[in-house]
Amino acid sequence: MSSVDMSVNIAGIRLKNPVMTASGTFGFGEEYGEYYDLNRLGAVVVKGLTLRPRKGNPPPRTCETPAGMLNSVGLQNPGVDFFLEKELPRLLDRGACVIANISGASVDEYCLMMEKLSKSGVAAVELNLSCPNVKEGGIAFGLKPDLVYEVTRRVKECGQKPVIVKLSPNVTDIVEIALAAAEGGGDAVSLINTLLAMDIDVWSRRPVLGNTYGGLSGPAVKPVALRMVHQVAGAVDIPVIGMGGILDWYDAVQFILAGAKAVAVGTANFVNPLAPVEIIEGIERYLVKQGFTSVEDMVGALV
Amino acid sequence: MSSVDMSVNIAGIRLKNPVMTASGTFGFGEEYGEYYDLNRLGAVVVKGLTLRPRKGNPPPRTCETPAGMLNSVGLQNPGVDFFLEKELPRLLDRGACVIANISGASVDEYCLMMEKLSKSGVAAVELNLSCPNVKEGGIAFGLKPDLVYEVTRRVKECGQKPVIVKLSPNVTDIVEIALAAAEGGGDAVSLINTLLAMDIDVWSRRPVLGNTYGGLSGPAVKPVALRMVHQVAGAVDIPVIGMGGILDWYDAVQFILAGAKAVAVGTANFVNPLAPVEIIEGIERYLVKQGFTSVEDMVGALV
Amino acid sequence: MKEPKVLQVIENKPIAAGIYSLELYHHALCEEVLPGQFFHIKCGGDKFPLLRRPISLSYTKREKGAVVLIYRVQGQGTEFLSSRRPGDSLDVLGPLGSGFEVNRQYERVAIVGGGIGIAPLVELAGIYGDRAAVFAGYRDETFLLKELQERSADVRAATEDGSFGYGGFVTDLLLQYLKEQRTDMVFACGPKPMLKTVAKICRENSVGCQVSLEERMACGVGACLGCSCAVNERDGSLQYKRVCKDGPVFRAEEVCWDE
Amino acid sequence: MKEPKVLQVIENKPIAAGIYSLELYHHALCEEVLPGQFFHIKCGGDKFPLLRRPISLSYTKREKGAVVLIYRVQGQGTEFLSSRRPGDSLDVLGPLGSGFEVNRQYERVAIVGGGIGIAPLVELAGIYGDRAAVFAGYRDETFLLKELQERSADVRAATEDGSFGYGGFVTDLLLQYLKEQRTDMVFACGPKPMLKTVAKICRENSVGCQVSLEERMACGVGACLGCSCAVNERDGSLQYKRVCKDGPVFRAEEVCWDE
Ligand SMILES: Cc1cc2nc3c(=O)[nH]c(=O)nc-3n(C[C@H](O)[C@H](O)[C@H](O)COP(=O)(O)OP(=O)(O)OC[C@H]3O[C@@H](n4cnc5c(N)ncnc54)[C@H](O)[C@@H]3O)c2cc1C
Ligand SMILES: Cc1cc2nc3c(=O)[nH]c(=O)nc-3n(C[C@H](O)[C@H](O)[C@H](O)COP(=O)(O)OP(=O)(O)OC[C@H]3O[C@@H](n4cnc5c(N)ncnc54)[C@H](O)[C@@H]3O)c2cc1C
Ligand SMILES: Cc1cc2nc3c(=O)[nH]c(=O)nc-3n(C[C@H](O)[C@H](O)[C@H](O)COP(=O)(O)O)c2cc1C
Ligand SMILES: Cc1cc2nc3c(=O)[nH]c(=O)nc-3n(C[C@H](O)[C@H](O)[C@H](O)COP(=O)(O)O)c2cc1C
Ligand code: FES
Ligand code: FES
Repeated sequence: MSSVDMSVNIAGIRLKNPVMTASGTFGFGEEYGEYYDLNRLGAVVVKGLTLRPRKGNPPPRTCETPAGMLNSVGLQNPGVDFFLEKELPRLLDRGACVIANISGASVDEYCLMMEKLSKSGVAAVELNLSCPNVKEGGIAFGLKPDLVYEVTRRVKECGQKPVIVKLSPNVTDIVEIALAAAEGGGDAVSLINTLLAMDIDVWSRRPVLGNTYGGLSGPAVKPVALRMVHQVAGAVDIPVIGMGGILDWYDAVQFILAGAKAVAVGTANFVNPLAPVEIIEGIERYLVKQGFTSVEDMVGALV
Repeated sequence: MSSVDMSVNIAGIRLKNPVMTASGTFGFGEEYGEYYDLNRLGAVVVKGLTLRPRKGNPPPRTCETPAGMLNSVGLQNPGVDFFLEKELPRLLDRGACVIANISGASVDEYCLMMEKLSKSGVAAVELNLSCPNVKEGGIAFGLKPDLVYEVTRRVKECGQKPVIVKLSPNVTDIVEIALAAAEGGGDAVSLINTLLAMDIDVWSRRPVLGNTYGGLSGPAVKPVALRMVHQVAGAVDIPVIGMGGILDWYDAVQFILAGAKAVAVGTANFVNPLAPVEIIEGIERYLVKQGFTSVEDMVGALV
Repeated sequence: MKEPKVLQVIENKPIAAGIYSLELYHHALCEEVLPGQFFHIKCGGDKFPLLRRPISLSYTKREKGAVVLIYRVQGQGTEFLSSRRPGDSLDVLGPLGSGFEVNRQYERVAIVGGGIGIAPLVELAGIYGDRAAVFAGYRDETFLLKELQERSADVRAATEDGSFGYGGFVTDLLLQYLKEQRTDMVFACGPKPMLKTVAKICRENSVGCQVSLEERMACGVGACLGCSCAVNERDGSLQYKRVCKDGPVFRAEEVCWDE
Repeated sequence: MKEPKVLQVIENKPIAAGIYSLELYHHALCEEVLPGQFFHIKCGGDKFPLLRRPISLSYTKREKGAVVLIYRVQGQGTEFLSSRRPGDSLDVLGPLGSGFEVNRQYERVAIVGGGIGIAPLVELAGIYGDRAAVFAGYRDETFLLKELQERSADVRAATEDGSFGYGGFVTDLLLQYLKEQRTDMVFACGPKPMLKTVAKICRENSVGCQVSLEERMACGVGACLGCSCAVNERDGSLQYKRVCKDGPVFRAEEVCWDE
């Protein structure tokens, strides 16, 4: 079947195919690495890292919603040093192309993490800007274009790795934010992160999540994600990585047609651990059927 | 069963119960009025009106998405004059409490409509601010706090009817917008309108909607709507009308617990024409079971 | 007052590849429903699929008090339908829509169906009986031919692959027929390109034509304005009408075919 | 490599009001699974319900190569489960989680289950046999008593409404027992308040205790960090562990009961 070229060039790195995992839904690859070889993936985007280890939010941290789920994990992670020492070597040994996802409480924290990661074997760094910026009184970096510009520019100065800026969908104008990321020197943008949401149990009369609010992901958000990817891909010159509710190859192809050069699979892992590899195969079949010779030809190919 | 007081006071009007229909999902009450007496509802919010008749967007105008739907009706309506002459008298004859939903392309258009409606039997006017403001270069009124403030203030000056400001969820900070509505003199806020979204058919490689983008509604958006209602109810002093994905009484109760004094039923009408009346009954049963004596006691009653 | 009806499945069986015949029991409905009307059916659980699916009446079985719906399995909704077994029930709105305008004075009518669009024409064929020439176009496998032949002596089939009847488009047969036979009205249902050709043929041969259109629907009752199709107004302007309420049957002249 | 398994339903029948016994066929699984482990089951179509549902092993039937799961119908997912018929298949991940730490040297253990929490303890009861005193607490209707009695001679039931056995909480029975009988380990599963009481009783009587916890899960395999429970670290700090991977069985001492 491999008469089609599945590889894509993103932010200066060549991925063997356009399918990655979405940060936070794949841990450090250990669990799902028991289901298939991690080197079959375009890239593994690891759990969001912070400068120091974080405990995360109180339980319950997940709940199901119509065609979606909420999570309020709260960036529980062992910290970037532990990652570099223990997790990354294991991932690289398995031949995975690894992208580190980082969250900082200040621009300096982002820079410090970039410096550390620069000296490692990660292929790229993804900036999660949904984290509250402590210096700006708690507003998330990703919600203001000038903050997005600033953090991107500064991080680019601190290291050599390609930078993917991950956009929050909780904004009035996603294009403005994406443009700021591009202007700041971002090598690619990825979207969408989760939509801020909530669920309530009417019998206990309490929010279901221990943290009250959480992030909505899964098929429910796909139409919003597709729209944002379509808008952003039409506005920026850097590559777009699309995600949000991709369960199967059909969904993935929709994102690529909307203009995404690569896609990330998140919540779907929880439903079907084999989802990413099945999606790779499905995209390939679609390309053959539709007469495309490479996946890059299909990017943004709406008629 | 009626040992509980189901009535609520919103924007100076007394509704016999907290359940209304969501604008645009109920036409002018003619169709669903064949399924039950319209005077059983707290209020009927009619299809969005504009100053002049509008044809609306090219088809297809709807499509189904996971636990939701898109619509791009594009405000097709016969205009406010036709409404006042033909539709409103019919509705009032049936004993319905009628709320007019209006959209303008400029502040003046909103005012003109308010003037006309002021002299009529409508109980209140709901401002749909998702319409692009032609004078502001096409940006929707509802996306900027200063525009929301301005249009609310001006409309309040133009007529005596209570004003409900309907908020778009496609914003970074819904609280800021709600506060602007309150400051402008709005008597209540209603939320959420639809999330801007898109669907793509991978075989035709075309957007499914004739208009490319449309509004996402239905259960898929409920967690986002609940979060916004909870945020807004915690921040403004005027009543909040909650909507977005309410299919049954459970969903409605969630919104009331989150702080909504009334709820609106939209997409659910399409699934089950009897949804609004079944929801009224279900809320009443819940109140009795939980030992509340009135629905107003339950508003915001999270523990 | 109207209400959603809970109908019992009497029978639900495949009649061709991917095409099912669904028989539902409801005496009153069976008396009330008109050819060209449709039902709006909840196809699945609570929230997924969310919206109802429109399926036309194919024909009634008055002696049994049953309505028969013929549907093609297309996606989630019709997939669910096909899993229903006798004794199961379905939540149905309808009959909805305007139906065909039936004039019993017509001496000769032509009925033209393409693919699954043949299904909504069977009841109509029964009304006109031998006064109707029925044209049924298929890609390859035929279905409903027996039901049509029971209603009209003049049933002509076309298959695109030539495996049965005339090899080619059913509209070729219609064109031929209209040239030879004075006809009072043409009734058509099928894919849009076919309907467009039928409309053109009728216009050129000065025969009245009614077409049954499809559009994606939400409410099915006229409340949401989601199922619009463009029609030409007398004043030359374009207007959107509701397929579910103003249609699904429209006069071919009013339909704006280039939208 | 691991993979999702497609398991055939052998039997699926109610054993009490709203409680079902589901027998699934899988020879290898039956050899592999440990008491306290669970399966993560796709309960429904593609997108709704979306997430899998965790259900523990209740017991194995090695001669048939079957695993038996006992579940209470709670919502959409378990509702779907209860509609599965013999011959249907289920998409299952597992066995997952750590299971109970089984020490075959123990001379006397107590096994304490509350409500549906009795189900995950049946296989364990089989391992300790007559060395186990089994305490089964119910609100009213009893279930699984026969299965427990087949495994241990000492099964004591409590009902909150007093309709069967001891009238009151099952933890009263445990307390009584621990006072009279030297016990090496207590294994418990049930609602959190019950587990908290069991933990307290064990601490006060200096008996080791393992509890099986529940938490809302997404992945079920340890990747999402969604199912955390708070545990006390040696240094006195609080840490979140994954119920699905680090548990569901935890030592009672490490669980932070006040969270
Ligand atoms: C008035 C009317 C009468 C119809 N009568 C029949 C009939 O008698 N027999 C039959 O087989 N089909 C009929 N159809 C088409 C039928 O409604 C669709 O095939 C069906 O809705 C597909 O649903 P699905 O979930 O299986 O497919 P999906 O493709 O999964 O549907 C996704 C969405 O698209 C909509 N949709 C998909 N195809 C169509 C279509 N062709 N027309 C309208 N909406 C569509 C669905 O309603 C749904 O909202 C009719 C359509 C209309 C509008
Ligand atoms: C490790 C583990 C083992 C379990 N073993 C059993 C068992 O052997 N028998 C049994 O009857 N039940 C067991 N449960 C509980 C069972 O998972 C829930 O009852 C079930 O998920 C409810 O799903 P639902 O769709 O029917 O209910 P809903 O209430 O509609 O579920 C909504 C969401 O909440 C989650 N949820 C609801 N209740 C629970 C719960 N108690 N624990 C965790 N998540 C929950 C569901 O997984 C789902 O994501 C176990 C739970 C865990 C964590
Ligand atoms: C449990 C969970 C944890 C997540 N953690 C992170 C994270 O640490 N960093 C991040 O950038 N995004 C995180 N996300 C967001 C996902 O990477 C992704 O953007 C989002 O879930 C949308 O994709 P999906 O619908 O395919 O899941 C998380 C999502 C989930 C469901
Ligand atoms: C078909 C359709 C048409 C709508 N038209 C309008 C409108 O004219 N004016 C308006 O303010 N909101 C309109 N809405 C938004 C609804 O009033 C409501 O805010 C939204 O659908 C969320 O509620 P729901 O999920 O219950 O449908 C429309 C929604 C739908 C689905
Ligand atoms: S489907 Fe709602 S108006 Fe036709
Ligand atoms: S459910 Fe994902 S880590 Fe436990």
